[in-house]
Amino acid sequence: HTRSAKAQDTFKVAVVMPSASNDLAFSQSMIDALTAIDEEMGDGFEFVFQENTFVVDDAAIALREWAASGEYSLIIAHGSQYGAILEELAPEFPDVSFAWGTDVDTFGYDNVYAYEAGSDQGGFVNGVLAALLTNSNVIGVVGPIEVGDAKLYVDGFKAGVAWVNPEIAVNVNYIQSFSDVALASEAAQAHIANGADVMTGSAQMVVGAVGVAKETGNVLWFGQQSNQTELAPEIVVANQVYHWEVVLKEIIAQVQAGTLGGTSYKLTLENGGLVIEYNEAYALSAFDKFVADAVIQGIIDGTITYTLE
Amino acid sequence: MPENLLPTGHRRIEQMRMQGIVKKFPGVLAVDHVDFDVKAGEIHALLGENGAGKSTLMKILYGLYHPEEGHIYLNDQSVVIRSPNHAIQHGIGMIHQHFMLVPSLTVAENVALGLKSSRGLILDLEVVSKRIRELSEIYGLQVNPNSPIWQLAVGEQQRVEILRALYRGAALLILDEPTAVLTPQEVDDLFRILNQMTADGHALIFISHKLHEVLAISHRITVLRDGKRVYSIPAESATKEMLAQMMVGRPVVLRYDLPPIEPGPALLRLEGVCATSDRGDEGLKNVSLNVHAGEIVGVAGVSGNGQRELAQVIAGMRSITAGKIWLNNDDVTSHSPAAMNQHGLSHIPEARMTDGVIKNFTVAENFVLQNHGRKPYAWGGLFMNFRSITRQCKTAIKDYEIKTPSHETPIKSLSGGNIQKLVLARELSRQPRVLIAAQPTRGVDIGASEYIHHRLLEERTKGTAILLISEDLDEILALSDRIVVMYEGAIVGAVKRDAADVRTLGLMMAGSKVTV
Amino acid sequence: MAIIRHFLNTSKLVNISLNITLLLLAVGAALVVGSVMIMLMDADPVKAYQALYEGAFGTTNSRAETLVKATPLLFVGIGICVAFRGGVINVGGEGQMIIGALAGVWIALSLDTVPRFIENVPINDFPQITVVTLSLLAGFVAGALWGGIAGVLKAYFGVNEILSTIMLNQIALQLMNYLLNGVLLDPEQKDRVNRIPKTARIEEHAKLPRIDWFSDTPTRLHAGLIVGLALAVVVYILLWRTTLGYRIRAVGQSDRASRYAGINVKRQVLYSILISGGCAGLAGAVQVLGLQYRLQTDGSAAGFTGNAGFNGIVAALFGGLHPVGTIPASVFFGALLIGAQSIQREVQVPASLITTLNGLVVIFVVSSQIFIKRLTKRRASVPPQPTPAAPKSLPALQEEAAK
Amino acid sequence: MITDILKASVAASAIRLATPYIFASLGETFGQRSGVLNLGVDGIMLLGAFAAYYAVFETGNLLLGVLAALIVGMLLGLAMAFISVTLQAEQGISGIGLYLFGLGLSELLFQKTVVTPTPIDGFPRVNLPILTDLPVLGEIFFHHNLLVYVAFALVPISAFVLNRTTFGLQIRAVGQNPEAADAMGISVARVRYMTVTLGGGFAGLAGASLSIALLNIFQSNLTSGQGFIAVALVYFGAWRPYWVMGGALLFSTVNALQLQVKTIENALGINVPSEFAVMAPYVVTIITLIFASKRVEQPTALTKPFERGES
Ligand SMILES: Nc1ncnc2c1ncn2[C@@H]1O[C@H](COP(=O)(O)OP(=O)(O)OP(=O)(O)O)[C@@H](O)[C@H]1O
Ligand SMILES: Nc1ncnc2c1ncn2[C@@H]1O[C@H](COP(=O)(O)OP(=O)(O)OP(=O)(O)O)[C@@H](O)[C@H]1O
Ligand SMILES: [Mg+2]
Ligand SMILES: [Mg+2]
Repeated sequence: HTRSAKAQDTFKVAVVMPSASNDLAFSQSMIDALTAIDEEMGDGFEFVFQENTFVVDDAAIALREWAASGEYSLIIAHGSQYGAILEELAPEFPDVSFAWGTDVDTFGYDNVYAYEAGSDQGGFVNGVLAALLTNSNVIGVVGPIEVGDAKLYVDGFKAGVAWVNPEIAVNVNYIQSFSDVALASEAAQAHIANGADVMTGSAQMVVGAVGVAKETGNVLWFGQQSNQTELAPEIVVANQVYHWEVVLKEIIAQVQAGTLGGTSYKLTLENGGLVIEYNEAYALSAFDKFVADAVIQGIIDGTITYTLE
Repeated sequence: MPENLLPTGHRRIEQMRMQGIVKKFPGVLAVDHVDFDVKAGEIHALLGENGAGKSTLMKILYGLYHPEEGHIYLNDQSVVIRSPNHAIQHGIGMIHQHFMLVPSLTVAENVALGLKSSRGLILDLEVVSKRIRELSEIYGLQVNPNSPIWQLAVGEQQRVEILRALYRGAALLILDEPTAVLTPQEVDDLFRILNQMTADGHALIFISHKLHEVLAISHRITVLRDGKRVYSIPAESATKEMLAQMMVGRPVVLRYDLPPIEPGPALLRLEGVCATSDRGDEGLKNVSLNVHAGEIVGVAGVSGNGQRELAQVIAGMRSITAGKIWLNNDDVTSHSPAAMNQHGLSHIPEARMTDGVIKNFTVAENFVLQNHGRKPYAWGGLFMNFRSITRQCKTAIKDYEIKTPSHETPIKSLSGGNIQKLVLARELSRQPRVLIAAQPTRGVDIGASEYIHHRLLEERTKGTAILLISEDLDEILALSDRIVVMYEGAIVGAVKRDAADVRTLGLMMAGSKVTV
Repeated sequence: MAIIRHFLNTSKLVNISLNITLLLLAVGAALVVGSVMIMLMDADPVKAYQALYEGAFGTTNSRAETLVKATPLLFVGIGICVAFRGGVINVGGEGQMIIGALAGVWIALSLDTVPRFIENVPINDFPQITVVTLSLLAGFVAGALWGGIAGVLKAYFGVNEILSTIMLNQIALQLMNYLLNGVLLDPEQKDRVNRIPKTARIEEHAKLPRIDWFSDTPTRLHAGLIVGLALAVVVYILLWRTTLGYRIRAVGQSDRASRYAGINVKRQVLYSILISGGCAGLAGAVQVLGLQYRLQTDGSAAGFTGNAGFNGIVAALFGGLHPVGTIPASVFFGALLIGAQSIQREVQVPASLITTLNGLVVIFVVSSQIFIKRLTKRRASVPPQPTPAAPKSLPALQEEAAK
Repeated sequence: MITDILKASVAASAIRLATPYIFASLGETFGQRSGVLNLGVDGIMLLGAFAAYYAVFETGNLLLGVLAALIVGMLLGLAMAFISVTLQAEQGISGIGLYLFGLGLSELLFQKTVVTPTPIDGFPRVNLPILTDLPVLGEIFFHHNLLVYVAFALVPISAFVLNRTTFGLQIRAVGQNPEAADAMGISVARVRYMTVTLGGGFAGLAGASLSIALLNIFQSNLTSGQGFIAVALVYFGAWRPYWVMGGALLFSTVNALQLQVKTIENALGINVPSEFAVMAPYVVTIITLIFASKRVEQPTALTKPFERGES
């Protein structure tokens, strides 16, 4: 199998991902993207995936098998924890194209693409809206571990809040787990007990937090990574949703053109990889919506800048 | 009351017959076509060496084991006894040779165990305790219904077992080596009870290794050997010697004469030793004691009067609260067991099965329990030297006539008698200067007992200082140069061999100060 | 039947092969149940189990991966043999692996940055053997100490080890997350906002060499396996040929008898869990030096350990708590885990089905042990002793009785 | 003022967090008291959680949900009993097997039926006449849903059953000396079957308390290992229901505080790394036990299968 040969017949993609393909968060965002592409390209496209591969070393096995099989035009390691593996694997299969994220590092290999989400941007927008909507001037954030995509989003969110009103307290709670729903929900309870009336969070365990917000009724929620509106239509204001298909399409095009890697991509509001999806059911005041859209535009054309701590 | 009822209101068992009973265990024909029967108002004794099949036969009658062949008839009706529960329903009770009590539970709870409660699902311990008190009144068995079993001495636990059986109003009662742990007085009490029960119309089966007891209490005697019934005889026409011969297959010496020995220096010395017991009370009260080279000092006493604590204190297994201990004139007060071993102490522990050996270890491994780290059993204290372990162990097996398939057999599948021989072999092979022998022949058949006694006497002539702790007065009287009696943790009297007699000792053991 | 027993009494070989047959039967049964579920997922069981076999043994690479998966199970399992033989239920393998990995990678990395004490020796010229040995040693020691905490708690404070080790697993995890996001963080990541919690990559001279002499296609099989095999033998000798092993086993069997024998029970308890923890620590260090070349966390313990800390227990018990028996057991279990994933890849059934399947296999296999027990029990018991002739004097005595 | 609110909310949060542990640990206590270690609690919790969730998801009937969890839990307990009592399987491993089975199957069924996490209406807060409106006490004790109260009610009940009933006596006897119990005509197997099955039911309820009372949602690995902590807490509580509850409350209180620390530290201006905050409950539990340092003998027969003639 040569590169050119691959380029013609159906474009086959294999993905390994850390959590369940229906986690309403990181992993699902990738599945949604691939499904979208599949619908577009139809027969020209196929994908297989291995989900729940939270054991990092297990991903190595999958990636290796796929690479060795030579059947796949693109092999994706969807999770920053898989970087070390690709770093070892890629050089062994120089004519197989890999992509991984979220990170920027291609290790200087010409068969590795890196992709990341500028989730701080959507975080900033969510933050601005949150700041406009809070009455108590206390905002709660529930995060998993203080690194990677989650940290980027949270820092962006804080910046957004501060941009509106530095006085507002943003209480961030990293519960050191992606799966502990019970702890996430109690973290939310704690925020509310401390007066928070707006909350957000990142990763799949936040469903617990959303539940709490929903129960209390008067606490608003901002979604992240995928659209969480259906979890609590009454209180979700807006979600930052990842559309990996934007970068994936570019990567696919590149591979089909014969370039196997070397570039690093980023989802942004500008390239449409990041989209703020409002909850239609929530009555967002015209003014707030106007400000939000303005901020989005500002970030896109660079008139609004901010620094992350 | 109607003819066929016992005072307890339960139905009598006029007659129980076991016919052609066969029980195989892997590799062992434990019971081999045995006929056995007992009538109401009768005590039928069952004799035999360790492993002869007595317990097994009885466990079959109690529904614990199921026979390969044979039938059981109660009042001439064939019955199949599926489980202990079933046996109890048929009015069969059993007092097991290895106690069947739950240590963490109280006496009352142990008695109530498995019984219907007068309050349905909810325990009625008060009711049970009350009834227990009544029974202990009637039969003169003192126990406190509320004390947990683990706090009781072996003898007291035995009483609980008996009480429980009485409580359940068994019509046929099996007693598997019930006297092994009792003092003469206790034995007399027991016999009084047993006679009372037979008079009431109970049927009793009595297992013991002590021939004089068997002769004293039973109406009929049956002897088992290697699972076969070799002999059945009315008690009055039997004698000790002939029974002994029946069991062992050779004449057995039942009395020893000690060659007079000039006792050497005191190798073991205790001065004002005090210690707390498991019960948390004063286990030892200011005990002072000397044992000289070439001397056997017997410690007599009702079980639970500090003998256990005494042995443990000397062995370094129990810390002392006051006093001093010397081995060979070295002050070894509150030394570790290891240190005591170093100072030439050997100890045959009371609880052979739990302290003396490691059940799942092989005979050979058990043989080097203390010395596994020393020459010749180890190189540089690091690596085991199995060749020499095997060699030494095999010699011991031969010298001490230990019945075992090989030195690699897990010791748990040896009979208690043989386990005890191994412990003895191990302890003596360490050439002790001082030897503590606690209950050395409890539950061991006369053949083995005789053997063990001879070995102890040999040690005596070798000049070892021997402390013999036993609840078997005959044993004490047979072997000791001097006898001290313990009561409530204190030594209440000391008697020279020739001055000693069962009656006075018995009185001292009961607490009354007697000076001889 | 009688014949079988006869053999069981005499030949161990038959016994072992029986063991294996039974194992396969049990696995078979589990897979049959599993195939029903696979069909409910409207997938083809036959294809699935082909994938399982192929994934575990089909190619050179898959065989290698099976061994790679088995390696940490082997290390942990060997340690479990010591702990359980010593009467200590060590369920702290996860934590001990993590701590071992932290120590191992820390030494491996810092040996690049130590100041030169010998003149004209370029820093990275530490010989590989030195660096690897030191790093592995560090892993062992660290794991041992971490286990030692539970040991001290049990021996001297009467804190049950199941409780303490479960808790210590969580503590170790948080410690790792903290260090990988702090002092051990890859310098390249330090100034990134969305930094990934991972250490720097270890140098060539700190890597466990790959084993590639058996095939031309490169695999991930590494020298850790050989270390593990060696360790199995060493620990076997330790347990059954040394006085320390004797004492550990004695205490595990009966602390009362051990105390009577003058053995310091508390110390043996401590030793057994120290060794056990050390083996788990080694497992952690080996994973880093042999496979991943840097330590990285996704916030969960399993992310790094792959649950080897628990699966190692299963392997050890399948291996009869015997270090050498643990070798095939680990390979078997490793193969299962590898094969299961390939089912998911090839047949695209949900990962959860695979987890379920693993559970079933474990349950079926462990349940099948009883049959082995039943049959081998006969070997333990006492052979028949010949009945000596009835006593000569019997007739005489009977006459006497008759009078 | 702010501080009392904190205290109240922390206490309330602790009570909520403790609920699943209390269910699961009490159940495990029964099993262990009779000599059976069930390490599969977490697996049973997960399947119980799903069963309850699914029942409510389909019917909206909460009691049906509880029933489903109870039944599923007891069935799994029964299976565990069969494996560990009848088949005499090594209890440690079979527990791990059961855990994997529950972890996998619960998620599998979820993916086949509900697909994505969907909130349901779980047990509402029970409003008690005056009590609920009491200033601080009200928030701490009377702001909870039914299952929370059930969990705490089960503590004295369990203690009573273990210590004051014939069944309890049989359980204790079987766990301490099966031979003796057997000789007294008690069926060791029967008792163990009952305790382990009961324990399974409790574990099922523990799961339900998460999925239809506290979180009102299901997700893969919803328990995230709580079942193992529950087992640890049984040791902490030395097989006594009240002490087990104490352990659960201690653990949960520190956990609740830990979450607060993160939020009030801004006020205080100090900085506790969240890793250490999260560590706290585990550390405190161990340390407490060091100082409690009660050397309670565990049930002698724990993890030991019983067979007549074994010696
Ligand atoms: N549970 C068992 N498993 C295997 N063999 C057994 C078992 N119980 C007894 N045996 C065998 O049956 C034979 C008879 O044992 P039994 O307990 O009846 O002897 P015994 O007469 O009671 O001995 P002792 O006088 O020491 O009580 C023994 O030799 C032993 O080998
Ligand atoms: N599980 C077993 N396997 C093999 N033999 C056994 C087993 N249990 C008991 N035995 C045998 O049963 C016989 C009697 O058992 P028991 O426990 O009564 O020993 P014992 O000789 O009565 O001890 P003691 O002398 O203390 O009364 C012994 O010969 C022992 O070997
Ligand atoms: Mg017997
Ligand atoms: Mg006996």
